[in-house]
Amino acid sequence: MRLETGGRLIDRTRPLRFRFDDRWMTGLAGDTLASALIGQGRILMGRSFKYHRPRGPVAAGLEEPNALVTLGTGARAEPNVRATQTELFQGLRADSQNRWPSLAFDLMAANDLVSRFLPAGFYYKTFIRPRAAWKHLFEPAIRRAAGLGPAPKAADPDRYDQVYAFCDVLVAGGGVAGLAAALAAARTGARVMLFEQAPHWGGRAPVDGGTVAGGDPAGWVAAAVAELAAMPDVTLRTRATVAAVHDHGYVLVEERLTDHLGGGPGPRRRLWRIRAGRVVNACGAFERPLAFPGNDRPGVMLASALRDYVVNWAVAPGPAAVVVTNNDDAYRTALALRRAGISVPVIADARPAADGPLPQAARAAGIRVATGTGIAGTVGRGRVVAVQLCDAGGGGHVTETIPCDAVAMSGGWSPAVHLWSQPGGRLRWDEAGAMFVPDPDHPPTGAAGEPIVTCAGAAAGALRLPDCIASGARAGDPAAAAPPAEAEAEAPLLPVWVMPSGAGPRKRAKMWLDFQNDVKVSDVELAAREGYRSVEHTKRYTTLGMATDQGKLSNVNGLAVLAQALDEAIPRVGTTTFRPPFVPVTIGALAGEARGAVFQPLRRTPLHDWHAAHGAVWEPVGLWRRPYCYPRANESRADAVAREVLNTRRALGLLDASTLGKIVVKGPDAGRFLDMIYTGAMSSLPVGRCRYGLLCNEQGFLIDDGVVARLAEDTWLCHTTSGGADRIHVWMEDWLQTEWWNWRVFTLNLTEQLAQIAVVGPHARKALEALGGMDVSKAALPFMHWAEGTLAGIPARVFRISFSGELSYEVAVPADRGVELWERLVAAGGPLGVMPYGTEALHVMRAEKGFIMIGDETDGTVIPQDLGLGWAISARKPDYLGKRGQMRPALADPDRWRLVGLMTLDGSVIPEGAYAVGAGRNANGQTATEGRVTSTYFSPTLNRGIALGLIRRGPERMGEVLTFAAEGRRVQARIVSPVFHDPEGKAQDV
Amino acid sequence: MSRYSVFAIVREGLRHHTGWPRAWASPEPRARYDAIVVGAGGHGLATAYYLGRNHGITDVAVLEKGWLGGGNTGRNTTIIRSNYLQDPSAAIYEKSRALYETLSQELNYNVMFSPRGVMMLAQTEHEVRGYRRTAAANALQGVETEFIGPRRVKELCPIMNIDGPRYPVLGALWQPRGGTGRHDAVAWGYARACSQMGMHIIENCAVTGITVEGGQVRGVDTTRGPIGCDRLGLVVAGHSSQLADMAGFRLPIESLCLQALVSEPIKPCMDVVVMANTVHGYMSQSDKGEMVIGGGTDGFNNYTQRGSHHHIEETLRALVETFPMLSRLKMLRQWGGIVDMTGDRSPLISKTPVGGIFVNCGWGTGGFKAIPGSGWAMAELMAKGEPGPLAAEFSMFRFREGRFIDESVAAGVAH
Amino acid sequence: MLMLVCPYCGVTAEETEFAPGGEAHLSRVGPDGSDEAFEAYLFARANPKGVHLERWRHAYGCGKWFLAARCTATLEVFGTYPAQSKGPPPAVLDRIADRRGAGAAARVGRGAPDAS
Amino acid sequence: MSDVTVTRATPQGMVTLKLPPGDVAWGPALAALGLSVPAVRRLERAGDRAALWMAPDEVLLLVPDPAAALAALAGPLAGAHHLAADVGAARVVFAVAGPRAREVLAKLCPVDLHPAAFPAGSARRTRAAQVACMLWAEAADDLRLSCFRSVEGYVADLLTLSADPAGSVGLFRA
Repeated sequence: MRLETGGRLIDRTRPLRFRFDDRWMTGLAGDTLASALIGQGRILMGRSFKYHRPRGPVAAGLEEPNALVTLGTGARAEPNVRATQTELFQGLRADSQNRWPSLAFDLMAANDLVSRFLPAGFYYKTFIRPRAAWKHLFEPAIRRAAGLGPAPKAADPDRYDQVYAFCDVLVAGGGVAGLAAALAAARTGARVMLFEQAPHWGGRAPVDGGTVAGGDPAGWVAAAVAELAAMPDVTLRTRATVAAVHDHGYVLVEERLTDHLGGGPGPRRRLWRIRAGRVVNACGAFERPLAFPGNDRPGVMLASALRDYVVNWAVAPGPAAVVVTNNDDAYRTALALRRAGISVPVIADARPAADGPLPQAARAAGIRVATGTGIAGTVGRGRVVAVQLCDAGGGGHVTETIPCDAVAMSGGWSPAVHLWSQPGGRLRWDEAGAMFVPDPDHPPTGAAGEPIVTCAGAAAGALRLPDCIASGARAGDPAAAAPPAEAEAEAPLLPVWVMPSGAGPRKRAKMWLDFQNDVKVSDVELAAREGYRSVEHTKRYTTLGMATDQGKLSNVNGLAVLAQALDEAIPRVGTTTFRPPFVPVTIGALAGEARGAVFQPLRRTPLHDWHAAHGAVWEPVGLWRRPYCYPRANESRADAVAREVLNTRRALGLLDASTLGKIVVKGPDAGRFLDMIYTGAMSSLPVGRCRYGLLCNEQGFLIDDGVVARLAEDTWLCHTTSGGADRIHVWMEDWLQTEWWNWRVFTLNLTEQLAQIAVVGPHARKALEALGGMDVSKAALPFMHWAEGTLAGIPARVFRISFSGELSYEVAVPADRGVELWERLVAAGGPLGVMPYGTEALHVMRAEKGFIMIGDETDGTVIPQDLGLGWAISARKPDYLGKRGQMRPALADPDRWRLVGLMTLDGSVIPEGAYAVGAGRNANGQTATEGRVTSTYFSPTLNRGIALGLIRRGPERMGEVLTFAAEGRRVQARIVSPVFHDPEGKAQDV
Repeated sequence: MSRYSVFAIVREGLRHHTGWPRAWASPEPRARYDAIVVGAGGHGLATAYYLGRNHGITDVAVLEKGWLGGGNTGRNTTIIRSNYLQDPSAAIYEKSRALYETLSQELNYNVMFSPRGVMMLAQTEHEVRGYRRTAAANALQGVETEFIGPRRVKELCPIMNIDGPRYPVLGALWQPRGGTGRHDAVAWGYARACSQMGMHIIENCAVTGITVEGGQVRGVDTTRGPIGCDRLGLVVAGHSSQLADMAGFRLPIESLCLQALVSEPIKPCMDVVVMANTVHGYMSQSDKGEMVIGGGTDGFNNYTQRGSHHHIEETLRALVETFPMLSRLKMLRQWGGIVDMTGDRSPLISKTPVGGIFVNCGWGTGGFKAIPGSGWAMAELMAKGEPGPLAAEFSMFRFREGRFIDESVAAGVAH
Repeated sequence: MLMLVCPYCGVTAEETEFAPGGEAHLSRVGPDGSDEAFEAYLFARANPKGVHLERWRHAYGCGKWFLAARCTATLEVFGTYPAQSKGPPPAVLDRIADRRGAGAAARVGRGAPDAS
Repeated sequence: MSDVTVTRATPQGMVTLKLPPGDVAWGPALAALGLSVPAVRRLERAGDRAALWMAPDEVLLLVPDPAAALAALAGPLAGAHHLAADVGAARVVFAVAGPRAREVLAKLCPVDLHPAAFPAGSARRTRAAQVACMLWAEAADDLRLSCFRSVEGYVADLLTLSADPAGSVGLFRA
C-alpha cells in the first residue's frame, strides 16, 4: 500500500504506468519497480530456484535475492533483473520468472510438497540407475526446472561503451563515508573518482537519521556533492557500480546510462577501466536476516529494507508490521513505521534486555518490546498474515500469535568487504559486532607491495553514523578532520544464528539461509553431518551463497550455522573466497565496442579495394584478407581456381603478394646474425642475389621460410610468410636484444611500406617490358637475382623468384603506388591474356612443383630434414638456431615421416587430413599409421588428384602403394616424387 | 557405509536425514603407508581408487594441503572429450571418457556425466583442414568423431550465429559422446569410494619435505608429522614444481593462471558444448542454467588464482560475436586456477630421477576430462613401478629425446 | 592486471602493452652441449612460488625486451631492468632483500649486470 | 559545431632513423634536418618537420620530402652503424582535435591522457583497441594518432564510434 504522506524519493505529481506480467499498474517517479509493486499491494514478485516457493522482496537494494524479473521485451529483454534496483519509467514492462503457468499458480511448486525428500545434494545420491536415464530423463527434467529468466532469443541491439581512466583515489560508495573520503582526498589536490551504484547520494544516512555538522545528514550530503562537483579533477557518477578491484589497482565500474530512461540514443552501459592509485571501499554493509521458521514468507523483510520502503517511497506491505531483532538498530525501523502511521504490535528482541536509547524511544512511542523473545513461525499462504512468538532460547513453543502484514527482521550487519577481499585482503572476526571486518594488518597489495584498498564506514565495521563518517574522512586523508556527527548510542547485539535456538529438525527445515537457492539450516547441518566440513564443501554441496546475490545475505549466517554444527569457532571455519564481480556485470559491457565491423582489426592490402571491385572471394590469413580466387559470373570456386592456374601456366597471372613479410637487416654483424637465424648460409650470398632460407626454433622445428636478398654489403632483405612477418621480426629482435646484444645489427619491418606483386607466367617478361624502365632480360636479371629501378615511372625493386615454377617476377613498390602498378600491369597484360589469381591457385601451383607451404607441410613438429630440404641447411656452419635440437635422438631417427608425392591409383583427390594405414595395432589398440597427407589438390595442370604427404622413410619407398583412410573411405595412392610438374624446371629457365 | 539410492533418500527423508553417514572419514595419519598420494584432487583420488580397485593396494594415504577437491578439480569448466589428434593423447583421454560413462554406477555417486556432445568450430580454412585431419586420426584411434557442416552445427546449437560476418562457421569437429560432468561430485565420489576401501584421506595436511635416502624415497614430512612410504605419487597440479623441488629435481613445467566465469542462470538454451579456437573461447550451459565460459591462460607465471582481466574481455568479445544473445546476460562470477604447462602442452605420468617417486601433472588446461584415465594409468605406474601402455609416452624424459606429444597442432584453445 | 615500468621508455604501462617471455637469464646451449644440458636450457624451469626473474617485451611500445623481478605469489614487482644483463642490478636485489629477505635475493642474484 | 573532429591527415612523409643509443651521429643527423634529438617520449617540432621518440635507438622523422631527408642524412650518418628508411607509405595519421579529443582517445588507449599527464609535445607508442599506434600531442587539444595503413579502416571506424556525441563521457573538463 502507498502511504498518504512521506517518501523522500518519490514525486507524487508524476504518476508512471508500468506493466508487471499481464497487468498494467501505476507507480510514481522515483519509485523502484519493487516499491511501485508494494505500493500496488503486490508483494509476490518471484519464485525460488529449487522448490519454487513464493517470494517477495526481502531487501531494497542490490543484495536482493528474490525479486528478480525479466525487464523489457523482445531483443531488449533482460533476465534476472532486481526489481529493487530497477528505476520506474513510463511504459516499463516486466515479467516474473521461473514459474509455470503463472506467478500466483506455479505447478513447479510441487517440488515444495516433497521438499523433505529433496535435501541438499539429493541428486548426488540418486538418478544413478539406469545409466541412460540421467542424460535422457532426469537431467532434462532438472534443467527445465532450473535456471531463472528466459534466455534472450535475438542479438542485443544496444551498444556498450568502454573508457580507460586514471586517478589517485577511487572511492566506491556515495554514502556519507564515501563522500567524506572523496572530500578529504580531493581537498589534498588528488585526482578523485567517486562512484555510487544508486541513483542518489547519501546511502543509508538520510533514512537512518542522526545529525551531521549539526543538521540533517541529507543537507550535508547535498553540500558535499556540490563541493566535489565544483572541483576540476573530481569525477562523480551515480548509477555506477564498482564491480571489481583487480591486481595492481585495476578497477572495473559498470555505469548504467539509459536503463532508467527506458532506452536512449547513446550506449546503454559504460564499462570504466580504471587504474587507481588506491581504492576506498565505502560500499556499506548488508543487514543479515534471522533464521526463524517461515522466514522466507513474502512480507518478511530486512528491517532496514522495510525502513527504506516506508521512508524513501512511502510504501509498506500493510498497516501492521512486527519487528524481530537481536540489536538496537532495528528499533529505528519500528520508530520509522510508527512515524509513518504503521502499527507495530510488538518488537521481538532475542536479547534478555533492551534498555538503550532506541528501545527506550520505542517504548516511549508506546511500542511493546518483548525481550528474550523470538519467532516460532509465520502464518499465511503467499504472504505473511501473522507471526508466532516464542521464547528465543526455547524449542519453539508458541506463546502468542500476532496478526501482521510484514515482519522486519534484523540479525545484525555484515560489512561489504568484497572490494577489499577480491584482490586478496584478509578478514578478521569481530566478536562484538559478530561480523567479519577487514584486517588492516593484511590489506590487498599493489605493484610495489603497498596497500591498495582502504575500507571506510560500515564497510570497515564502523556502523554508527559518527564513526562511519569519521572513518571515511580518515580514509580520504589521514590528516583530515571529520565533520561532527551524532547518533543514538546502541547496545551490543546478541549473535542469533538459529531462532529459536532450541528448535528441532522439523523447524530447522523451515529456516531459510539462502532464499533464492532454497538452502535451509537443516541443509547446512546435513552437509556437516555427511562430512562436507570445509566451508567450500558446504557451499558447493548445498549451493549456499551460489545464487545471483552470491551470498550477500546468506554467507555469514550459513557459516555460523556450519560452525555450530561442527562445534568450531566461526573464524576457524572461515569464509568462502570473494570473487569478482561485486554485483553481476552485463556481458555486453565487458565485450565493449568490439562488435561487427570492429570486432577485430581487418588488415587490408594496398590492393584490397581493387580485389573487392573485381569479385574476389576472400580467405582470412591471420587478420589479413587475401583473394582466394576471382570467380566469374556463374563460375564455381573450383572452376575459377582451375582457370587461374591454367592461365598462369599458359599465359600470365598476377598475384597480390603484399602480405608477405619484408624485413630489412642491416649492420656490420648482419651476415653473422642471419647465419645463426637461418639454417643456410646468408653471409656468403653475393650482393644482387637471392637465396631461399629456412628458420627453425631452438627445438629444431621449421617455423618459417622465405627468400632472402642481399641488398648491399651490410644489408639484407628477408621475406617471410604472411603470418611470419611480425612473428619473425619479433623473433629476430629477441635474439639481438637478449642473446647477442653486442652484435651491431638493426632490423626494420617494411611489410606495410611496400606493395608486392607477383607477375607470373610465360608472358611475365613481356608484361614488365611493356611497362618499360628496367631491363628484365634473362641476362640482366637471371633467376634468383634482383634489380632496382623504375617500372612505369614507379621506383621498384624486382626479384626474379618463383613459387610456381613459371617465369616469375615479384615487384615491390611503395604501398601508396601499388594500385597504380597493378593497373598498369593489367592494362599492359591485356593483350597477353593476363588474369589475377588468388591464394588457392598459388597453393595448387606450388604443390604441383612440390614446394612446401608453412602451415600445411609443417605443423610445429616437422624439421627441414623431413621435407627433403637438407640442401637448405649449411653443413659447414658450426651452429644455427635449431641445430642442437635437430641432433636429439627423436629428430635424428631414420624412421621419421618424410615428404613425398602421392598419386591415387584412380586419379581421385585424397581427402584432406587422411592418414596412411599401417600394419596392425599399437599397444593401446589403435590402428597403426605410417604417414599422413599434408596437402591434397586437384591439379588442373595434370588433370588429376595430387598430394604431398609425410610417410615413414617415404623417400626410400618410391613406387610403393599405400592405403589412406579418411571420411570413412579408403584410397590407394602410390609414393612418387613431390615434383609433379616440370621436374627439369624448364618453364622458368627462359 | 550406506548405499545411495532413491530408497535411502526416502528412508532418510522420513527421519529428517539424521541418519546419513560421513561420505568419507577424516582419520589421523598413521606412521607409514604402502603408498602415499599427495594431492586429494580428482587425479590424486582417482589414482588412489584404482590402486585399490585394479591392484589391490589399499594401504594408501591421500594427503591434501587444503580441502579435498579444492584445486583445479573444483574450478574447471567440466568439459569431457577425447577428440585429440596424437595417438597417446587420444588413447588416454578416450580411456578416461569411457570410464566416465559408467562412473556414477561404479562409485554409487552421481557424477552427472552428460554426453551432450562437444563441437570444436572450424572458422578458417586452416581449421577445417586441421579438424578433418583430427577426424581422420580419431577414426583410426577408435574415437567416435566426425567433421560436420555449418547446417548441422546450427541444428545442434541454434543460439549460434554461424554467418560471421568475420568468422563464418565452416564446420566443426563433433564428438557426440563428449560432454560434461559435475566436477565436485567426481572428487567426492572417488573420496567416498577410497574411504570405503579403508584408505586414509587426510585434509589440511601439507607436505613440507620429502625424505630421500640413496636415491630412494622413504617418506614425507607434513604439517601433521612425518609419514613413511616407499611409493610416493605427486599429483598436485599447480604446485608440481614445489613438490619436485622438495625431492630435488626440476620438471618441464610452468604454472600459469587459467580463468573461467559463469553467467547468471537462465532457462535451457544450449544442449551442447562449443569450443571456438579462432576466437578463443568455449561455452556450455550447466544444469543450474549458468553459461559456463572459459578462455585462454595468462602468459606469465602466477600462483595467485587471480588472472588478468583482459583475457576475460577477449573471451567474451569472441563469444558475443558467435553467440549474440549473450550480450544481455550478466557475468555472475569469475575465478582462476593454476595450471601446469609442459613443454609440449601434454601431461606427465612418469617415473622421476628419485626411486619410488612418481609424478602425474602437466594436464595444462584440460585435466578434468582426464581424471579417471589419468588415475588408472598412474595407479598402474605406482603399482608396477613401470608405466603401462597408456602412460608409456608421457614420460618426463621425452623432452630430452625430443619426443613430443604436441596437441597445439590441432587444438590451441584452452579446455 | 599487472602494471610494469619499461626501463627504456620509463613509462608505467598496463600488461596489455607488454608481451611475457618466460624465465630470464637462461644461457643458450648450442651444438656442443649435452642432451641433459640442452633439455635443461629449453624445458627445466625454476617456476618458483615467490621471486621470479622473467622476460617481458614492450610489444605495443618501444618494442624492447626487458627483465622483471616479480613475486609469483603476490604479483609484487621488485623492479625491471634492461635485457642486456647477466643478472638483476643491485637496486633490484636490494629491493628483493628488503621485501623478501636476503635469502630470496641471494637465490636470484647472478652477479653484476653486464656493462657492455 | 562539434566538440571533437576526427580527420585523416594528408599523407605524411616519414623516415625511420635508427642509431645506437647515445651515438655521436644523433645530433648532427637531426641537425641536418633542422631538428634536435627528442627526449624520451617527446616530440621535437620545427616548422613542417618533427622528430618523434620511438625507442632508445629509434626516432620517427616527419618530413615533407623523405627522399630529400634521406639525402640530407647521408652525410652525417656516413661511417656510423645506422638504418634509415622511408616508411611514409606504411602509416596513416589521424588528427583528433577539440575539447573532447582526449576523451575520444581515452576510449581506445590505456594511457593517462589527463592534460597534466600528457601535455603538448608528449609522444607515446601504445595500443588503440586491438592495434599498435603512436600518439602525440601537437597542442593541448590537438592530438594525433598514427597506425599502420592496413588497419586504417579499423581505426577510422573506432574513432568515429568513440567520437559519437551520444557517447560523451565528460572526462578532462577544464
